Amino acid sequence: MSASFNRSLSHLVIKELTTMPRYFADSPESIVPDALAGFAAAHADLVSHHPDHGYLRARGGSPERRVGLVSGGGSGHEPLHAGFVGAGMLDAACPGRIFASPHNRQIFEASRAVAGPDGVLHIVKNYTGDRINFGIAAERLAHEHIPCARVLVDDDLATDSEDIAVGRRGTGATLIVEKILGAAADEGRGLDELTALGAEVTRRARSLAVASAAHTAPGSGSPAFELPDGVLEFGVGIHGERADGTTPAVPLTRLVTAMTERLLAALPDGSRRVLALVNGLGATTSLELYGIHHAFTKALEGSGVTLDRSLTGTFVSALDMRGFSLSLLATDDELLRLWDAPARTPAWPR
Amino acid sequence: MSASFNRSLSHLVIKELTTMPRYFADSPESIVPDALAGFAAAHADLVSHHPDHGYLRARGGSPERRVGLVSGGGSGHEPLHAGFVGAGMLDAACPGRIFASPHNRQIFEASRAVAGPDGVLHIVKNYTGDRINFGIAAERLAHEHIPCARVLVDDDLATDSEDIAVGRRGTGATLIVEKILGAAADEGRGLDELTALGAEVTRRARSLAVASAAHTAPGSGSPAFELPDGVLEFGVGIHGERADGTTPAVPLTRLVTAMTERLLAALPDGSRRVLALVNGLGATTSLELYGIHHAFTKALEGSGVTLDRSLTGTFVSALDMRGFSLSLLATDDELLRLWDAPARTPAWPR
Amino acid sequence: MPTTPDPHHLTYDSTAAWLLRFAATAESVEPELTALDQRAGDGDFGTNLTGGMAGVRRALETLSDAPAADRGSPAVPLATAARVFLDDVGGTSGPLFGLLLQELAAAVAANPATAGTRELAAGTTAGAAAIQRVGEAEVGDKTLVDALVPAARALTACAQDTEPGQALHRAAVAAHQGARSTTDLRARRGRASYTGDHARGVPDPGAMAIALLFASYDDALSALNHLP
Amino acid sequence: MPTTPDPHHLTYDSTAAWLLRFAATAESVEPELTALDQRAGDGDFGTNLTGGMAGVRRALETLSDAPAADRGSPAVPLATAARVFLDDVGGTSGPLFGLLLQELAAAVAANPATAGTRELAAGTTAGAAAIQRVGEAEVGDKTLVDALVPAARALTACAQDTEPGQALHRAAVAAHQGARSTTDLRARRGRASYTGDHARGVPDPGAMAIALLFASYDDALSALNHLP
Ligand SMILES: Nc1ncnc2c1ncn2[C@@H]1O[C@H](COP(=O)(O)OP(=O)(O)O)[C@@H](O)[C@H]1O
Ligand SMILES: Nc1ncnc2c1ncn2[C@@H]1O[C@H](COP(=O)(O)OP(=O)(O)O)[C@@H](O)[C@H]1O
Ligand SMILES: [Mg+2]
Ligand SMILES: [Mg+2]
Ligand SMILES: [Mg+2]
Ligand SMILES: [Mg+2]
Repeated sequence: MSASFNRSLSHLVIKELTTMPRYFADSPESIVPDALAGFAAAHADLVSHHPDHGYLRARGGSPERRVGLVSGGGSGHEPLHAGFVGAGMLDAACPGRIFASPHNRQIFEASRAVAGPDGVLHIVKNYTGDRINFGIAAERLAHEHIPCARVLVDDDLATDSEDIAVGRRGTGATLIVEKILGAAADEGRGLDELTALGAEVTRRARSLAVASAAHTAPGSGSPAFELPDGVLEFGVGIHGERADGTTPAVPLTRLVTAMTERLLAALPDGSRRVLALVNGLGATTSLELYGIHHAFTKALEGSGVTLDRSLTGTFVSALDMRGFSLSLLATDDELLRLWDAPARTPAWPR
Repeated sequence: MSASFNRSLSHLVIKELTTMPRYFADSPESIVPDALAGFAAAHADLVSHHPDHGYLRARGGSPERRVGLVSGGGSGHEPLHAGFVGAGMLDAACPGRIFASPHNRQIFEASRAVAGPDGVLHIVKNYTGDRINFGIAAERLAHEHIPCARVLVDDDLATDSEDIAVGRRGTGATLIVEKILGAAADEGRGLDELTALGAEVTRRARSLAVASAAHTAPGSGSPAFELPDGVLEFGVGIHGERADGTTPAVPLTRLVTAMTERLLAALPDGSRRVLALVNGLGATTSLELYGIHHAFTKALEGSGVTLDRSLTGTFVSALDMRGFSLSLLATDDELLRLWDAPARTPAWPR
Repeated sequence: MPTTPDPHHLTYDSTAAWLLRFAATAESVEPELTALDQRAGDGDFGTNLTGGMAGVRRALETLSDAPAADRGSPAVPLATAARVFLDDVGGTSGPLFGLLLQELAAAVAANPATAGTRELAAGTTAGAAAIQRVGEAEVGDKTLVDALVPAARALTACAQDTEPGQALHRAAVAAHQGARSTTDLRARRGRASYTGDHARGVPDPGAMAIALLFASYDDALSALNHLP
Repeated sequence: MPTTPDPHHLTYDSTAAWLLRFAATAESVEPELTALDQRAGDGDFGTNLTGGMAGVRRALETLSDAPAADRGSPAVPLATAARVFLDDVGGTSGPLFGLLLQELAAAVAANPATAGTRELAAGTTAGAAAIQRVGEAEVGDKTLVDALVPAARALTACAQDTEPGQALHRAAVAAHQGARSTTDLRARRGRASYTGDHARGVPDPGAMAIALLFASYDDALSALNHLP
């Protein structure tokens, strides 16, 4: 670089150092609001942002819809949920602060705004904060005589244990639920029918995740935890939390094969057809994700199940965690039809 | 996690440790071929993979096309180029090993396969290895009487200096060139016209990039370089190379404003309308990218130029580098029309 | 047209005064509540509650500027407080208090002219149910439910013609007893559950605040303010 | 139907023999070439070249199994070698050698029956041009261009009826001189350019190999094999 190039930077004086090394932001508090403002501007054709109430809403959508679909949760999981607001998927998304539940007011206002003649359906990942805040919003909606029901997504196999009273976490399968319910809502189905469908999709979906490096904590700029070389966190969630277990960093094919076996064993008995989701947790490269796709496909073939559909990319992330989750859905023709239905949202890849 | 969960992992014995801590792969050599196999399988409706010759080819596409569009370069920049093979963009992409130029044979075979009646156009990022290998392929094509021309993309402002004999590097604007030339090729334009258009787009496009953390070197599993806290590499390329300059980590708005001023000053005189690209270098979170979008939009407004179009996401990456590039294209109605034309590829977001 | 105050029926002024008295009480015990949440939680409960009640006071003052005739039903102050807690108060407890207030307001609003003990019992019972639906805590989990459920039971046990002040007095006594009973429990819900045995020996601040709410209808009950 | 060998014209057998002799020469000097690239580059030049020529030998052996009548024009061995270098040889030098061979093959193929010095001159000139188009090196940049350009000039300077062996001898001498002239240069192209002054005092291995290629037509020129 030439001297003149460096000179031209000299007006960036050191006086005003950011408090967040590594994170590109003005301040910790500005990350989410600035991202929402940028997101809404970048996708103004598809979504609108209600800064007073802090939710994103789809523009347009199917006139057949009788039920509004609302999801939300902590920020840091992008493109979930905001990226899936739009025609054929969510009517609204409520982002909280990073890894923190949205406020019940956001959810309440978003639900009021998008409720259809048959009310509103909440798609909630199973975390205490999300359950409480969506629950409070539901109580408020009941007082306004707006019918409201909930689909609780709890697909994470790593938290499937009698020791864990709060139940399995909600992770990658949330995307699958949002897509399928979006398509079903577009067919004009009622609240009860959609709620039952959501429960059925959730029953048929399981996920498992592994990480090779923690996310960068926005405040400190350092990794949220340190992993020794050659060790993977096995069974991570999507909040950068440590898993209870680690596993040696075996070659990918072995790792994916072991994960696939566990996932298949957890599907409803007799599941022979699946939809497979390979999901990056943030900093996992596209090369790796498609390598994982390759290994996952081989492992499924080896198990004799039919791979009906697949999707690979970064969809449900944990900031810049280095890791991935695998999800399987036991499919049938009806679920595939809904999965294949068109959708137009900022991040839906088709 | 329950004891039974950990027990079920016990068959992952430590014997077979991977040599690549952090990278999810079977071996360093398998990263690219496995990713290509997975990519081709995941997007079998849009692309086909020719494993013997190592290139990806679009399925289908416009019958009007008279010129095949071929690009390529080192792997590690995904979704570039493979993700932009498909209707309305590239006819073929040639991926090399990570950060290494593709072999001339890949390019030669891909070009032969997709050449139209008016021949083939190579879209080449300005790196010595890429220039040589595309050049050799072009010599071979000449021997087979296949017309071949080249568009050299050299948009990186950080390498714009008389001291740098090899010229500016090719970075983020490559995506813009590929999109616009794809749309123009679909209109049946000839080789000379497309070559001139590509040169014009390149003349009107400049980029600038900054990083807050290096990518993870696939071999060692450690960062390619260490940056002290509070310092940014200013003017990085897309190969994880260090920039010649650093800058204190000022708040984002200041950083983006300074970058915007430099970019605007480098556009052709009198440019008052722009297309803006915010591009993540790999591990930059979606929250940050949209925050950057927000700051970029404000800085452009402040400079009095009209923002005709924008695009924000991870498109031209450097493995899992933490950083971003900003690109500007001086637009006109014709370029916008081509930019807006439909495309269907694995990674084009519309 | 002002109505004659009837001690059997709630009025706009009596519910507003109740809430203002609760605001003052909360303010005065804020340090104690904070200390409790510091020992068993994250220390913000006192701020959450007093901040919320300060917002309620401001909202009621705005309402009071209107002529008395326009102030309407005794449900209005309760609904106003519910909105403040649901919309603007942080922590787990803020919106949960909002749910209780929302149910009290709804029960009173069903019979605005004759609302009394029956409506208070119905509203408190519905509030406890809503809080349990949402927060999934049972009695014994060391939360405000440990105070609210006995309070609802005490109100329901009152004869329908009991004066509201008398009924709320009984509710306060039951709630306070429930709150004190949390002292020796290990928390199973809420943030305090993460601190495990640390919470033993410390009564739950949310439960104490529930007792204070019922006690605040009647100034004479200030004895309860002496929190452990 | 075998044709009478005419020393003025290239034949299948003479170009094949030329390449096989170059393969043997390259093999014998591999350690020296490797040492040169170690001092000024990344040390793989010797392997790239000998690996490539071994591939050419295998390809020619396959061709030689065919009856003599089917072996065709003198361009065939050159085109075969070009394909091997273009397709399968690594490093910067591999495909660049392929370009030279491709141009030689094309020039010979234009007049297969009477190809001789004129075609060798045309092919070498075209090869140098292609390599310069692609690699953008000038004479003096310390690359194989420093040997190839003088070789092309020497060939062009020969009378058209010069025997190919004679002409290639002159090319070899010119190329060797060019290669030796790189010794004191600082590299400006290729990987060696990154090593800066380290390369001074070391002749460019690619340029040496070009000299060897021209020298290999004639066994008698083995003196050249004594690389510095
Ligand atoms: N699941 C729950 N159900 C009912 N009350 C709860 C629950 N979780 C916590 N609480 C109450 O909330 C109080 C703490 O409130 P606060 O400090 O505002 O919340 P936070 O724990 O989020 O900081 C506790 O003292 C308890 O009474
Ligand atoms: N731009 C260029 N033009 C012509 N010849 C070149 C160029 N760059 C390198 N070379 C030749 O390539 C030789 C090195 O070849 P090799 O070791 O195979 O390549 P690499 O440098 O890629 O390892 C050098 O000795 C030089 O003669
Ligand atoms: Mg607290
Ligand atoms: Mg708190
Ligand atoms: Mg070398
Ligand atoms: Mg090399």
